[in-house]
Amino acid sequence: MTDAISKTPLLAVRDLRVARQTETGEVEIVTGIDLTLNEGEVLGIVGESGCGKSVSMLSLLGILPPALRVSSGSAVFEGEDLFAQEESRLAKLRGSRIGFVFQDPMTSLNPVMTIGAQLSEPLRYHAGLGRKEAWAEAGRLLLLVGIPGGESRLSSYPHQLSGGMRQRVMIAMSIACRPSLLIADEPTTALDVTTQAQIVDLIFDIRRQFGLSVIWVSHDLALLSQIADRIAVFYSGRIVEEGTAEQICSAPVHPYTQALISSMPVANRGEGRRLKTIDGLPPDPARRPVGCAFAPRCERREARCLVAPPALLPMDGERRAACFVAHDEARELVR
Amino acid sequence: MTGQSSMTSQTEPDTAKQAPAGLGRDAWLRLRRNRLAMLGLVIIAFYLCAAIFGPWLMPYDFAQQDLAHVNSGPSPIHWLGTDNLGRDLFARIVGGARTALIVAFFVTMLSFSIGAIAGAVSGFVGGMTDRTIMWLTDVTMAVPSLLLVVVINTSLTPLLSGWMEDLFLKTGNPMFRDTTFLDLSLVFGTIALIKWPQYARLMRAQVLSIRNANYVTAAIALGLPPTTIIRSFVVPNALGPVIVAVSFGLGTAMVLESSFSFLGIGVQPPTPSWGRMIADGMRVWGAYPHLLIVPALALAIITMAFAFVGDGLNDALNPKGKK
Amino acid sequence: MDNDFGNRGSNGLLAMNRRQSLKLLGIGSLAPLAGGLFARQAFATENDILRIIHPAFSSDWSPLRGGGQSYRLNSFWVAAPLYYSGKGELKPYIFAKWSANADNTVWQFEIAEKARFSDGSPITAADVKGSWELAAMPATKNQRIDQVLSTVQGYGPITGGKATVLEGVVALNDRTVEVRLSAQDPMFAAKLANHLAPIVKVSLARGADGNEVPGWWNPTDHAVVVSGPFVPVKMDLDAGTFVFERNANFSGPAPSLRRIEVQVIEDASTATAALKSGQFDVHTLIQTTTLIDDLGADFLSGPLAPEGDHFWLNISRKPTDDINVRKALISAVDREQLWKLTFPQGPEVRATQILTAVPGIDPNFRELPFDPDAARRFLAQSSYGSAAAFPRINFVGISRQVAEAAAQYIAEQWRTVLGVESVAMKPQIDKFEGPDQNRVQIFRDNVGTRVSDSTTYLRGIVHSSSSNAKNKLGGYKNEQVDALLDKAAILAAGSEERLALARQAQQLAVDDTIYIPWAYRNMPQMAMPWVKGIEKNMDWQVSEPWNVTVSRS
Amino acid sequence: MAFFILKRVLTWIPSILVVMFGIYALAFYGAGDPIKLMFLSAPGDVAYDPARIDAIREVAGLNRPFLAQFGSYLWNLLHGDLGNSLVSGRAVSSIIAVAAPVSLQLGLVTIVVTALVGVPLGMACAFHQGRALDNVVTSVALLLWAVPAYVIGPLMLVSLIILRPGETLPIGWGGLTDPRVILPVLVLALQPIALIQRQTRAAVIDILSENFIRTAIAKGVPRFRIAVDHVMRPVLTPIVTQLGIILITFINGAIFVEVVFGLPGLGRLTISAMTDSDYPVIMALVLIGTVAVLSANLLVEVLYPLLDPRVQAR
Repeated sequence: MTDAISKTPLLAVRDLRVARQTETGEVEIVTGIDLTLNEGEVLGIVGESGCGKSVSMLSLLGILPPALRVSSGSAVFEGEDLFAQEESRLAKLRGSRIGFVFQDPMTSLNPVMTIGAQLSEPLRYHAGLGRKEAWAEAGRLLLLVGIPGGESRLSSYPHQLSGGMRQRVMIAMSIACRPSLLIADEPTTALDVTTQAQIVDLIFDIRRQFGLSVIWVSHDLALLSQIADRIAVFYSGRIVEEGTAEQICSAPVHPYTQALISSMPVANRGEGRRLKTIDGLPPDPARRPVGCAFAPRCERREARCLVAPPALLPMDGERRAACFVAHDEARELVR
Repeated sequence: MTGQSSMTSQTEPDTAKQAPAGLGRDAWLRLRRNRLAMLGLVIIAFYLCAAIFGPWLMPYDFAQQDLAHVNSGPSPIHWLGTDNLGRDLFARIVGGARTALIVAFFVTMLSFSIGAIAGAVSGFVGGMTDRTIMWLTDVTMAVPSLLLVVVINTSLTPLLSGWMEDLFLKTGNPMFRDTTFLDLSLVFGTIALIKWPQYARLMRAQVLSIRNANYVTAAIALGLPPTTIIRSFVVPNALGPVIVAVSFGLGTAMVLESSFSFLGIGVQPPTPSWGRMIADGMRVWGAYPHLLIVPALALAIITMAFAFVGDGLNDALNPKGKK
Repeated sequence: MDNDFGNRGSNGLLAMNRRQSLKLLGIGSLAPLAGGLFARQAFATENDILRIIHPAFSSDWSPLRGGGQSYRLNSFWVAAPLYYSGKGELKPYIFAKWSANADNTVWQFEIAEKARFSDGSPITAADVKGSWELAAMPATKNQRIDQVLSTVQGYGPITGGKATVLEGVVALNDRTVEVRLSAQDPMFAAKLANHLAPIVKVSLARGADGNEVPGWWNPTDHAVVVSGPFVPVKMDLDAGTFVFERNANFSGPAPSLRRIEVQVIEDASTATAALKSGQFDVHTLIQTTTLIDDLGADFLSGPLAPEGDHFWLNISRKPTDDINVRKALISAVDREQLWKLTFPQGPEVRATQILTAVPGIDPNFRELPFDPDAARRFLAQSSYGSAAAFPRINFVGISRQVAEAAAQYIAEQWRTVLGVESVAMKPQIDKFEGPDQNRVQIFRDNVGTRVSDSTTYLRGIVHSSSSNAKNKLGGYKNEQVDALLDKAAILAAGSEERLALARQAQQLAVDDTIYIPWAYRNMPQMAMPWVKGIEKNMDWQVSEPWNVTVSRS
Repeated sequence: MAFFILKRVLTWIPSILVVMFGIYALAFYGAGDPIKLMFLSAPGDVAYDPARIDAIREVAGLNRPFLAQFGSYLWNLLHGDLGNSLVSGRAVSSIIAVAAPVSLQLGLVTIVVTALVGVPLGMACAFHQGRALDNVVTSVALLLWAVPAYVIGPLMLVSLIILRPGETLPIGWGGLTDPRVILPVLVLALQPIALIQRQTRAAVIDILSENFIRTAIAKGVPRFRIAVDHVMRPVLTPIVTQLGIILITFINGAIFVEVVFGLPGLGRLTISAMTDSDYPVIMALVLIGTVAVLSANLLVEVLYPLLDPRVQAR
């Protein structure tokens, strides 16, 4: 996995900022994100609700809700800056080079179109297949994602399938044109536990088969620790810590990551122990504190934390963190 | 929570912090941001003030005839001009506003109470009662409304007017010979007859959906008393669609009243009604266009205002994505 | 998500959709409009076609109806026994000569030698007798047949549905009709000078049961034979278009028009605009308060007609059963103002007495003057004392805009002078209080005569046997009035004594305060200036339709 | 399906019977005697003679008690006989046979025009939500919705006469190929267009916020195809459910429009039957109107499963 670093990254996001238009002016909800995804890598993104992780992903495809816009930054994917592309070019990339799996398979499929018609769409618009060829290919795709019956299920409507089946259809749709990047935005959240495991397995099967790179957004750090190569932790529109899955899970340096991990129910941690919770709520993007956004909730808060936000600085190896205390500790360690 | 819903909570920072009782405030905040709806509210408030206080503030009574100025255009004495009997058009428009708003208000109240009771009974009791009431709504809604109104009005006016007069002769109460009272009660009755099924169906649907809603089941499971359940859960949740329906209903009731009075059914002169004023204006519009334009505009503006508010309420009470 | 989808890309979709929707809009609206442009027709400028606007879709055009909207066109296509010219002279038509015995109970009429139906067959005495019988039979629903035939022997049985033969009418031979009357009637011949009982071809119009054949007058599925100067050739009741063409066999003077086209346009504004633009020449009856502004005074010009439009007070209803209330109600209304307000530019003339446009008008007529103080005094003297005890006062017949204005002016005067608060108005007479009309106090209605005679005029209005006295006046009966009119009725037409008796009866009746006079009618031509010879008579008919000419430039 | 429709149609019978009984009773007891009306509504010197009027009533068969008349009316109705007009004596069925096709054609064209103009307008507005096009179109639609047809109709007619003197007046009926049909259809369609535009706009805005639209964009479906494949069809469902309401709007509007433009349809027949208290005709109109509305509702029920596969077809 470490050998991937030397290659040109598949996706390089630099200083991504997303702003929301409000009556009183613009509010930044993503405040400068740097991300790198190497080919064949699985990047996990974790964070609380509203931390800007989904918005960042949507912005890559240019499908932000109208009130939101990318205010600055670049996202170089396969050599082109996604934010500088025309809509028509983006439309070509979407679904062909970048696949996207959304969290809610119940509502993400058009209820009045057959599965086949919906599966055929990317094939027809990107691969240029005719109606019949697309239909046949769609049948093969269904088999590929483990829906028995294949072509015979194509004329079903979404409501005739279970949640797990629908998510399989979503996956089939996103990989129909053999993209190089798959963005999975909490693909298992809405599913029950056994189905979750099946879907995770399915995505990894497919990743192996096609050599996909994956960005997996989740709030479930435990899940990410098992499937991701690297993990980026989001808090209030920023990355607060980033590193390999092992680094993040076993030796987190940022107090927020630490708190996240200690709030995780882990089977072998022993019974009867109360889980730790993080007091307080994440800040309102419009009223972020001047200093570190996590400072108000931080147990290791110091005076400087309230003055200016810490930068995301490299720590040991691939790890980066944004915390004055952690920086000091790292420096001490080096010294 | 998910990325999607997180955006909702960011859009509405207040929502998360509001207690359930804040639903109304929350909706009001959303409504206040809707400029058209606010414009509509301002217009309605203006009309309302005009209808309530106008007749006292006007220098003229709507029936008063200034025979020195007949069919005159707008002038300092008569701001909007006068009609063929020298009556001040402004005073008549204001008087018409009173008629229209009285009709809108009472008709909606009447048809809503009939409809709400019928619908609630239908929804709660179910079975044969439900089927009978729903069948009645079907039957009422199947008859073309204008036809129904004309038949009812031509046939009931004589009977009702006779009864009222007998009542006057017996009691001496001048209310029973008041023509406006008679006309208005007929208009209320007939329009309410057309409109109650809509409310009944809405109410029934609300009752059914709430009866099966999880939060009500939960409340029952918690052993909350029925009155609390109704006050805290059923009413606030049923209120949204009902308020929207009523606000649209107010507008359509007014339009109905004016089309009936255009046809000569409804409030009789000299009590002013916009529909009748439009009908009179139509006949002379070539020579005195203001007699047509002014009442037509008065009607159009308030109708639009009600539609704006209805739309705004719809958006405010049923925000998109609030599933 | 609180709103719709991706903002960055939405422009592409929008542009596409705008183009698409514009295209759709364009096809939707422009194509038919373009079609309309090409279909544009220049309208005929021929001067032998008369284009008439008719205001109502009447479904019954039977010329035997004796009324209705379609009545106003009758003289174009059916001939009457006699007719009044526009100047009020009695003229021969189907009947060339007429005479009566000494006491005016038996009349003989001779049919003109060349009188022909449009199929060339001669008009016979049997046709005359049959036409009158048809008009009198209940199934025909003739509205005014009693004005023509009520004194004929056997009228009662036939009009009551008990007989199919009018025994007082006898065909002496093919060309001579003898009429036997049950009472002396010096005016009988004059009563025939209208289209209330016109002459039709009985073999066509009368079925085996003696009743009228439904739709015999409609040329849609068979040729129609008529007696008038024009023949209906096309009659689309549903579309409201009717076409008449010149009757080649017409026995009178040859008509100068070749064709008459009738189009129904109900909306008065549209009709006014259509007349103004020159697309039509004549209207059968249009009444708006701005007509003179719109079409000029000439449009409504015409001779004064023996017809008045008034507000009749019902003497058997509360509170108008009290003569002092009636006096109060009348004195409170400024009749001069009432007329000025409703007919500021004419053509109606302010009314005082009942009689107008007939011989025998009373120069010394006295009416109750406008006097608010007197009105209040009358009210105080009445059994009611004040208007607070009045039941609602109901006006009916408030069917036109001017009538509405008049009624509202009257109501406002009563409100300010007498404190009458509750007045209701309804357009139709029977739509008010049910079939018995037992609560209506004021009837707005026009009254008149088709005979140029003051006694006949008054007998139809204030004589206790008249429909007006029985119904609208609530059974009004003044023995003296009845006696005077009965006495006058058998005197020679036009005699001074007859006129004097009528004047006396009128004053007596008016002193009973039974009406609020409003306006005398004229017979408006309702024709654009380029139409000549379209003068109308007391019967609302173009008196000499063969003289109508059109000279569009 | 055929069985379902038949079953549905059979359930109409009691509804129709109740409606007809009610209307007949109202007309019989309240609207007044059509014969008296015929005389009393005529101005001036009519021969209002009770004996004569009774004779006429007897000829017309109107002197029997209410139930006898209603009974024989129903009996005749069962045999397909709608009776004769009291005013003209023509068979009501033949009157209807002339009027119904006019209204039907007018209605169909109006619905087509409404759909062709209203749906794209509503969609365009939804896509432009909050921008100039949306604001202008939505306000104009509201205005049209707010100004009644009885004002717009005559105004258009008169402006046409003023603007294009010499044009044949668009009054009367010459079938759908006759250009005279344009103006009435336009006037008649205005309010339904406004209605549909609002409905479509609201429905599209709703649908655009659905997740499946985001999915479609994310898989790179071109915008135009999204509008056609993903938006149009779900939008049809709420619109089709409004068919009944649109039909009623149309029936009410047609009454004014047909009178103004002199179209020999059912609307104009309604007005003339009303003023004449011609109740055989009124009854026939009520029957037709009721059946039309019921059929529209049935049509919606039949179409619904076709439009939305989630609804089970019966």
